[in-house]
Amino acid sequence: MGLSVDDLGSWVKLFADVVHENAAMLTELDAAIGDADHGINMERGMKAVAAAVNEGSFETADALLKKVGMTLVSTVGGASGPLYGTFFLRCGTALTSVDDIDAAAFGAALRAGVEGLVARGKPELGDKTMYDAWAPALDAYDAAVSGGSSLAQALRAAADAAAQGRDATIPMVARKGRASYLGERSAGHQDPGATSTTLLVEAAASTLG
Amino acid sequence: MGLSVDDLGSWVKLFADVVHENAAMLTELDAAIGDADHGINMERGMKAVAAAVNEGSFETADALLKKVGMTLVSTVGGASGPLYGTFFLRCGTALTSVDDIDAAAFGAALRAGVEGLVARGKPELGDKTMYDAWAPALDAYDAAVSGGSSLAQALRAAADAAAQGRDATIPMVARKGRASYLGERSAGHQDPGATSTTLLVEAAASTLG
Amino acid sequence: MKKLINDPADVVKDALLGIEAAHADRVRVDHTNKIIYRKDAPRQGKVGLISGGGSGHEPMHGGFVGLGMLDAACAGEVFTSPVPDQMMEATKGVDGGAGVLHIVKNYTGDVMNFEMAAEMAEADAGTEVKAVVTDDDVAVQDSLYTAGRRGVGVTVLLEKLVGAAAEEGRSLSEVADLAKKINDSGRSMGMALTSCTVPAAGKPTFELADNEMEVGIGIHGEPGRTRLPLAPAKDIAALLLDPILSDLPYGQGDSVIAFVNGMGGTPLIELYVMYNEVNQLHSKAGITVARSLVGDYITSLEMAGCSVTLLKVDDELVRLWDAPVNTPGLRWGA
Amino acid sequence: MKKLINDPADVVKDALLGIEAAHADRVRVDHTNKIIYRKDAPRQGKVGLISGGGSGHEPMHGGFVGLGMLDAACAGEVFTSPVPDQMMEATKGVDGGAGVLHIVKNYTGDVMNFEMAAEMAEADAGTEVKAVVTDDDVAVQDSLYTAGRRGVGVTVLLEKLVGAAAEEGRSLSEVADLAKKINDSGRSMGMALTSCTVPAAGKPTFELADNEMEVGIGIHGEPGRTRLPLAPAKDIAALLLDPILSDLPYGQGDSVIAFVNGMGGTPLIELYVMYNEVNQLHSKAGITVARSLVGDYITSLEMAGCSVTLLKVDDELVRLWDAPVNTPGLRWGA
Ligand SMILES: Nc1ncnc2c1ncn2[C@@H]1O[C@H](COP(=O)(O)OP(=O)(O)O)[C@@H](O)[C@H]1O
Ligand SMILES: Nc1ncnc2c1ncn2[C@@H]1O[C@H](COP(=O)(O)OP(=O)(O)O)[C@@H](O)[C@H]1O
Ligand SMILES: [Mg+2]
Ligand SMILES: [Mg+2]
Ligand SMILES: [Mg+2]
Ligand SMILES: [Mg+2]
Repeated sequence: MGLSVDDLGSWVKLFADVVHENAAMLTELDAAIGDADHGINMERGMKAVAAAVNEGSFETADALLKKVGMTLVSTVGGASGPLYGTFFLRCGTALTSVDDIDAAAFGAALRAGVEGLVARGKPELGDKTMYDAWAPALDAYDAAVSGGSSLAQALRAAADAAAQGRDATIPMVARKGRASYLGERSAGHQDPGATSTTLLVEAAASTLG
Repeated sequence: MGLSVDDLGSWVKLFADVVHENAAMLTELDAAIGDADHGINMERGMKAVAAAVNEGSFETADALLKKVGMTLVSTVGGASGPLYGTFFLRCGTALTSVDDIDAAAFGAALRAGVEGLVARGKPELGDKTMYDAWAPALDAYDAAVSGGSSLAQALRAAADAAAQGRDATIPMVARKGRASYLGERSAGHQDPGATSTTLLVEAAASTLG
Repeated sequence: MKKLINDPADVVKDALLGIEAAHADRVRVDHTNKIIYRKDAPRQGKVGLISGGGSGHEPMHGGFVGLGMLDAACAGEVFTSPVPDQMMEATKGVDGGAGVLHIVKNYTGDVMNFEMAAEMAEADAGTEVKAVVTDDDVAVQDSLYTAGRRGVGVTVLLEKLVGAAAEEGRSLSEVADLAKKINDSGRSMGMALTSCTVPAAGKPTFELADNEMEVGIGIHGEPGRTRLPLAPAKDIAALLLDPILSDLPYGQGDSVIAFVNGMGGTPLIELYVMYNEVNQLHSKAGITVARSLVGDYITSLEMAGCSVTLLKVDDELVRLWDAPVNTPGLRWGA
Repeated sequence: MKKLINDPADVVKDALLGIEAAHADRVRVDHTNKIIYRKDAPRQGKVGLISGGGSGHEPMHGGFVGLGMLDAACAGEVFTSPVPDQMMEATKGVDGGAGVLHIVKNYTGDVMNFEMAAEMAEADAGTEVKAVVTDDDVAVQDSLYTAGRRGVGVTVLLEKLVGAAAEEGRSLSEVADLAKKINDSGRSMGMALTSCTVPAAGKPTFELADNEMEVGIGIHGEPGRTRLPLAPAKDIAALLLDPILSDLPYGQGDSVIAFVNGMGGTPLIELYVMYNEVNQLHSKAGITVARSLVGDYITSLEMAGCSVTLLKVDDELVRLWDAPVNTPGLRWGA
């Protein structure tokens, strides 16, 4: 039996806690190459998400994740709002009427979510955005699953790959988002969004297994 | 034979030099209890005075001193412009058609100048203004002269008394000028105007003897 | 952090209460959605103009709501684009049947949130929405593969000019085309003497030494393109104007609106010193200044610094500029 | 010292060039005497209104020259009263045969220089001159034996209101009486979050720790009456308003113009936060706000902080407030 609505709920709630703990760090990173609000934005959004998840009762995974997405869209603003919001909305849609959320189904949902994010922001690999954490994470996840790994093992592989992708943003010269305004000066700094994305995948690895 | 036009000219020019050297100090004092411009104001004015004195040739003492007064009125502004300007204007007027400027005549001129200053600014003793340096200086001067001292000795006595009057302004709570806005907080600071006045009397003592 | 605020989390809320109290004659405020409406919105038959963006740029945008300018402005958190819900609500609230123009500054967040809002508004209320995206900041190299240039000073001039056109009863497509033309005719560049502090962050976004300045900054306290030694106003004027002049380009015989903008912490006396320097460079370049604007109009909290914007104008734009405007931040002829 | 200037000695000169270039449609500048004239001065048969003072308070006074406000403003060095020669020249320059009113802020230097100017102008050109001295700052204890209270925020409101009265063609004595009445009906109080730097001095006039504020400051970067721990906007509003309300006093049923002024370095978003707090205190006190003004109008270079001014008004004053004004710093109805 695959992931339950509660499993996904605890994933999202853990992410809310982790964002809260790391908000200052995320804002610091954004101060260096952006406008010093990524942690503030994500914290505002995930606080609202945690409240919505705690209050509402959700029959299905897609209802839960769509609620998460809508809440982020409605509370975050900035670049991360539509991006994280779209990610969860599409994740949810992909799980509509999937009753057994196994490793394959969850992987497909993650990929659908990231495709939504890419459709919104048009990031490409190497642009120094959250996508540079997502892309390797998805690939590692799929490779693990097709290699016969469990959901837990696949998520662990994804989290490690996300972290590598995050670190790889450091030398990059940004081509998307605010950091792109800095040109060469954006090199040498870790991308805030790739950092929060890594926290999200980490949270999945430690709750969904 | 008493003071010549050239004597008075060198007094004024020395004061210009001394003000230039002490401008920063005077502005510092004004920063503490005023608006940080007394040195700037006096330097601007005395620079113009020195130029006027060097360019123009003056037949009489009153012509010279009136020119000094007019120049200060026209270039200084603030409180010190009208006050120093009026002082020199009245000094000059008092010397009109005095051909032998001896100790008595010069003392009378100084007193006339200070009376003009008092008529403008209405300072009283203890208000923490330049008048707190002028008043004791004039009294010491007159006492010395009636005691038979020479002009040089009288000016020396006046300079010492001015310095004491200047120091006496430190504990005073200002009742006139910007420093009065500070109320009790003005105590413990030396009055800028009393300080520049002391420099003026000092300059007289070291040139007119 | 030294600011005249209460809880940093309440800055936007408190400021909106203040704007409402101070300007109740011209605007009303929807505090739930953080929207400042022109008091008499929606105006039947008039194209509705809305803008919005992060807070901290006052008077932009809320201060530009009123006759001859915007019908509504959405206030986001400090330096953070508003959310689609706000923009959708505002779009519906100003729709007088002639459609609505979204005036969007080119920042990834603003663009994506306005896009989502337009999709929602069209699906939801069937309101016809067009958008203009301003991107006038020459400090940023433009390219197909990047986020492109930032929208800065031209946004203010555009809101005034397009506002006058909408007031004349022009159609949505006419107004949108004019907006596009204006954006294409304007260029800006900014610099900072100090950083600024996002209230919720509590400390300056970047540090600058006493002898340094940031050149090529935006309006979000971001560091600029380059850090240079502090220079006299005359040199700063050239540093800002040269890349502007060569970019469009502007030259001999062109007529412009010249706009010297303060970033929030620079006093007016310094802006006039800058305007004098900029103006002398115009004369040198043979550019005629048809109209000028000097002051704090698009700011970055308490940042000290300034930006220069040049907008090439023809007689029609000058006429629209002179048309009556009555907003808290910009007012004449009414 | 970080400023957008050239040689510190040239700040006033350069700013006057900038004002002239930016506002040539409304003002002309006599650079020799550092006087900003209304373009069409002198107006025959109209009482001439002149003011002046140290520079560094922009837009006051030069920014208030124009229709419905001042006929001329004399610019002194930064924070230093102009000299009598300037005021005498301006007095002659605006004399349209109906006499001239000098609007003087109560600072020893300003008062003495304007007195000398009036004596000279009357002797020289026989121009009839009256003076009003503003002294609305409740931070200063008033007394016969002191320099008295400072002229601050009320000066701005007075220049607007008296300007409208002069525009109506009232006589010099009527205008002077009105000015006196206005000064007697207004009170102000200010505070600072930071000091400011006189360009020629090169360093801040005073030092404030990050957790301190100065309360009871004037407009020359002078330290205030007391230094207090930094407080929320709500408490600062009470700190400024309470001494004002109890001084005149103002109370239940009074109608006022409420003016929240920025000292130069404080961004508009914070002034709106302050206005909201002040406005709530008005409601509590049962005071009706007939009109409001929020922004940087009488500044102290780049000082961060604000001042609050209340002016008790009747229907006539409200009518004069609403009358057209067209100056670089204040404009409506024209
Ligand atoms: N076009 C884009 N595609 C994908 N991610 C993006 C894009 N633009 C920005 N981002 C991500 O958003 C992050 C910044 O988010 P945030 O600071 O909350 O928004 P804002 O930049 O509006 O202040 C960046 O670190 C980057 O990872
Ligand atoms: N009413 C007054 N009578 C006499 N001297 C005064 C008076 N007011 C101020 N002063 C003197 O003027 C000095 C300040 O001069 P200055 O700083 O140049 O002018 P301002 O105060 O206009 O900036 C004070 O230190 C004080 O000695
Ligand atoms: Mg950001
Ligand atoms: Mg002084
Ligand atoms: Mg942001
Ligand atoms: Mg002074």
